Amino acid sequence: MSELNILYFASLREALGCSGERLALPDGVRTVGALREHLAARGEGWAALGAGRNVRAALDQRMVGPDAPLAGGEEVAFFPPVTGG
Amino acid sequence: MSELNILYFASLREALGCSGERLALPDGVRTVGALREHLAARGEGWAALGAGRNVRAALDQRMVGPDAPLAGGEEVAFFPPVTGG
Amino acid sequence: MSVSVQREDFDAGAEIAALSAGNAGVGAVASFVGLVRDAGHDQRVEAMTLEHYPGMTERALAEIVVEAEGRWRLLGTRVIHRHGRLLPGERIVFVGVASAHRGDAFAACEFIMDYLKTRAPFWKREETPEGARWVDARESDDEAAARWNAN
Amino acid sequence: MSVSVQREDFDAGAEIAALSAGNAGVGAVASFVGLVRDAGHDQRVEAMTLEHYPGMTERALAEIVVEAEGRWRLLGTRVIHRHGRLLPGERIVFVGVASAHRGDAFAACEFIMDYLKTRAPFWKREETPEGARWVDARESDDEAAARWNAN
Repeated sequence: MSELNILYFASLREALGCSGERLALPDGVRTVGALREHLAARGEGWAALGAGRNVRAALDQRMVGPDAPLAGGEEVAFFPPVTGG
Repeated sequence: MSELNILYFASLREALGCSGERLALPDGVRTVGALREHLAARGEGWAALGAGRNVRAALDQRMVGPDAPLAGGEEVAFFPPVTGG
Repeated sequence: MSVSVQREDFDAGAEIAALSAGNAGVGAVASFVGLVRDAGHDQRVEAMTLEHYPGMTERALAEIVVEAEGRWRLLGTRVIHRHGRLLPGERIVFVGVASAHRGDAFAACEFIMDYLKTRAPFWKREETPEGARWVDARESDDEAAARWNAN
Repeated sequence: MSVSVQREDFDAGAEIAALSAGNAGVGAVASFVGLVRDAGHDQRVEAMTLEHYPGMTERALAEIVVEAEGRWRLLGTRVIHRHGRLLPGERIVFVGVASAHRGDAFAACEFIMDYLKTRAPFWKREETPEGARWVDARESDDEAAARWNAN
């Protein structure tokens, strides 16, 4: 199975100290929301992805909700609410 | 008493064949609406100012309704609904 | 506030830049450019002549801008309306509004255009292949202006 | 439709002119320019850096424009959003919309800005005298975008 290409942006990127990573789809992870929970469970700075935080997600460069399905190989991005314009 | 300075614009000016005139306040005319009736009563082309026609008025360069009072000496303009912009 | 009624064309980019120049509190400039279309309701338009009521035009435009400034928090406004004979594609009118935030700028810009369309003394005469005709006022313009009273 | 995400500044006047050039069916061009303000919610802003998500930004902007084209009768649209470090007074974003009539142009221009503010992946980091901070998203932006669903 192809790896996920995970990206982090803005304040979330800074909180995690990481702009992205490649990751095999973890066991039991079938959705964007489950991936987020999996990452938040790493502890310490990764709590920035925790349930109470205002984090948005994009799957293959489209904004999605937590139920968006993952099969492996996708580009998944996590970021705070956008503030452009 | 000073004369009224009466102006006609656009299609109304063409219908009347006249862009304006100076006129002493006619007897019994106390409002813009009464002035319009007085002018329309001249007959022929002046019917363009008649009751059924869509004519707007300005008194001293401000849009007004037919009840706006006249004392003599004012600038009164009659014209069709505006179409600029 | 600045209002101009003129024969000459204008430079929308320069007007927009001037609305924020020297005031870094401006975060939003909404603007509108109206142009001569090559088609009226049913016929080809070869040219258009804008008649106006000198003196009252400037006054009416200024009053519309004052009313907008009373309704929204604005940091600058600019209205330019041309008169005379214009060809299809030529610019007729510019309205630009500067504000801290976009909501005020958009609302005021549209408000000024809607009021201008129903209150500023300009009249359009179109030249078509079948002759010249005065453009009829549109009911939709009255409706557009009336909706600002509901707020 | 044309969307650009770029470091460079833009020429609003040239963009507005391009939206009607060669199409005399265009009677209305509504446009918006967003600029860096020198004040945030409570502090002086000395500079701002716009981070974005390359690839998704262009896609998100294009989808917003397509949605606007489905809702209104448009004859041209242009969106430019800058990224990188910008100073107060500098231009950030341009949205221009051409249509036959002003109602469609105004509505689509404001719609694109409202959606851009909530859906396009840009993030602002302000430099203030007390250090740098990421700008918080505003609830009012969510509300502005949500009102287009009510129609």
